[in-house]
Amino acid sequence: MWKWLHPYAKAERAYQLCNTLLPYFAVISIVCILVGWVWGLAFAPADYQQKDSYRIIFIHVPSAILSMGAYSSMAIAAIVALVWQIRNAELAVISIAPVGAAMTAIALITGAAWGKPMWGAWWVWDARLTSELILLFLYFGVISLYHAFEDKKVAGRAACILAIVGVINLPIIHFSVEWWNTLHQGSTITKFDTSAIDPTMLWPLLINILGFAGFVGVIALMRLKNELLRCEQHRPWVRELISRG
Amino acid sequence: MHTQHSYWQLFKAVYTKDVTLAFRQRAEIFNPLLFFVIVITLFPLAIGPEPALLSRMAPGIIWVAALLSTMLGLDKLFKEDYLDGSLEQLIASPYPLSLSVVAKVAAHWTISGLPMVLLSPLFALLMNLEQQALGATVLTLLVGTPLLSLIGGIGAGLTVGLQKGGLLLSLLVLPLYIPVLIFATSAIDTSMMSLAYGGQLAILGAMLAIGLVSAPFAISSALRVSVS
Amino acid sequence: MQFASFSDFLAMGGYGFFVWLSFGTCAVILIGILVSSWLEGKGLKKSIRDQVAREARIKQAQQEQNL
Amino acid sequence: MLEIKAVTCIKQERCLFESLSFSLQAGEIMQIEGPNGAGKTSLLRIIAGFSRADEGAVTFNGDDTQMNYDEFAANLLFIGHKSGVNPQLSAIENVQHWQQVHGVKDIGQTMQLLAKLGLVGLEDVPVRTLSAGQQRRVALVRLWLNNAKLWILDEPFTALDKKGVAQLQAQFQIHLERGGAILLTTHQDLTAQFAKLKTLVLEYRL
Repeated sequence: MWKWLHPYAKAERAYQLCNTLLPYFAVISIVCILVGWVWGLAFAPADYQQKDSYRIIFIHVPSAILSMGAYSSMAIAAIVALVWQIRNAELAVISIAPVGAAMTAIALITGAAWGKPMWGAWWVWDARLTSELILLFLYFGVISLYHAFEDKKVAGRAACILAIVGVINLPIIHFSVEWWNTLHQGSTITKFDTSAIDPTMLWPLLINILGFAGFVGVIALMRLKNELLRCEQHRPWVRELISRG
Repeated sequence: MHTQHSYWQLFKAVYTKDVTLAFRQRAEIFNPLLFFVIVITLFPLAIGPEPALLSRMAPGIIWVAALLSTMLGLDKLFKEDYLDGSLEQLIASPYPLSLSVVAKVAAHWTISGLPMVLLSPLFALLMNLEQQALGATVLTLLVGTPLLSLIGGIGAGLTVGLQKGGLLLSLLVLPLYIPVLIFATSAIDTSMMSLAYGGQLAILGAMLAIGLVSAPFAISSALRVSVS
Repeated sequence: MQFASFSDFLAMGGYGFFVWLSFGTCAVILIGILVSSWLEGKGLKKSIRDQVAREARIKQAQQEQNL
Repeated sequence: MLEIKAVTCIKQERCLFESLSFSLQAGEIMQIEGPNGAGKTSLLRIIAGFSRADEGAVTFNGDDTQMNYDEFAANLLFIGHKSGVNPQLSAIENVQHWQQVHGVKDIGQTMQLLAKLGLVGLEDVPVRTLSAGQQRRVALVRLWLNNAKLWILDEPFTALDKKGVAQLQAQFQIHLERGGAILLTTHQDLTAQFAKLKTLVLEYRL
């Protein structure tokens, strides 16, 4: 695998790889999101208890899953970058962060819009919501740390370290928030049980998850291309690429 | 030469310079706001998530967070201009220094106070603030944050020449913020009881008017002292 | 199709506001980050092109000076 | 034009100069010399009105500069050690900002002037990416773009190459011929270029 992977450590090859992968991800995300939304909004049956408001889970669950998925892949890229000193992995970290933050924001907003009709409040300090909010802060931390440094090589390494620290801290934060929540029994919430979900609802949900994953891929690849161009802008291959149009 | 037109030109030049610089380094706008949100998040974690308790404490928490995050950007208000000599050029301009100062404070408010005002409904939501208090929160922040920038400007002007003026700056300025804090939170409290809070708002407005008239002169003399 | 009419579809059984709020903000955020990433790439390519032009101009100015 | 009357400056319990008096007429250039720490910069800052003299007064065309500072400022061009160039902005933005702040009309020659000072192609990059000498030139463009009568320049030649120094001296000559006055500190010998050069020597006093 190392032999196969190694050429892509070169920026130019990585750029070409992005270009090759981008259309596949784009098609998957467009098709799945369109199908998933139409199916989820118009064709899936209404929930017995929550009526039509449950349709929000067709975007809430995918975005929540991907907010954590994006963070894990960011952390994996960060470990790769620090252990094998691969610059492109650093760039991948900083390319994933914005779309991960966007997923977290969507999860929070849709969670609030779902919570209002269900619990009667836009926001409750529940363990999962609080952890999600802290995850958003961690994403913002990585992004701002990267932009705070003038020298982008140092910035990339610093962002990687923070991403790794965050991924180690995240379970601890989640655990402590959950423990904190049991102390305050005032706001217990009935969780939406995904295992008992009816297949007619599960299929559009899975399609949406795939679509969102594709979308995260599209944005990460687009941003990775940008970052590659930015840090290689004095190299001949970039100059040639630009002059070709 | 001293026409109204050229005064406006000066104001615009100083204001746009500061706002442009802030937008180029977006962290300057973004970080104090993020600090504001994180501080607010810490309170429910520390005192518990009971909605009744939170909504009782919300006005105080939102306003203390607003004070603290205004303090963050204050240190930099005149620092860069002092270090690169632009401040001397502003003094040696044929226009009154107080006008440039107003422009700089206005720019500071645009990048620190205004986003807080715009985001405040979100924080009201996080803190379970009651619906009827939302208007009061937004209004007090709208009237109060420019005042914070003006008062803070005086402290920033006095400490700009110091090597490590940051902490001293907060010691100087935070006591001066107390009246604003008292009337703003009292206005929100009153509104939660569904009573008229026009009185407190009027006092805040009067303080803002006094601040607008007098603070620029105080700031510009503070700057002259710091530069010499 | 779960809904009898288009207005039923919009109403979402009384939860229309919340459902459309979620889907609306979601769409705005998705499109927003897509467009901003695309614009960033365009801006970057333009700035590299500017840099190339700038270097050419500096070279030209130096040649004129040497003449 | 400019008159310094019995000015005294005491800094950190040390008397830099005492009862210093001199005057500068239109078309005159004066060089202030002296070892480091003699108070050259302090004197310039007092004359420019940034610091107060402990005793004495500075008058411009007969008026006390402190009494009517904005009037004086309209006739003053000051470039100090800290040149007032923002490192985040580009050269062209810096020049335009300075013009607006000082009420100088933009005559649309900024690009040509920057080119003349050897900043071709560097007009729209942040100044912090330029070299020290190039940054200095961005500040010195003001000498071509002002309508001030009195120039006060603290070490204007620092970080400049030979060509830059020559350009600057030529511009000094033009300003003097127009009836302006220049007060500057430098360690360079200017007697060859300016026949009517006045010099003021400050001693290092204990």
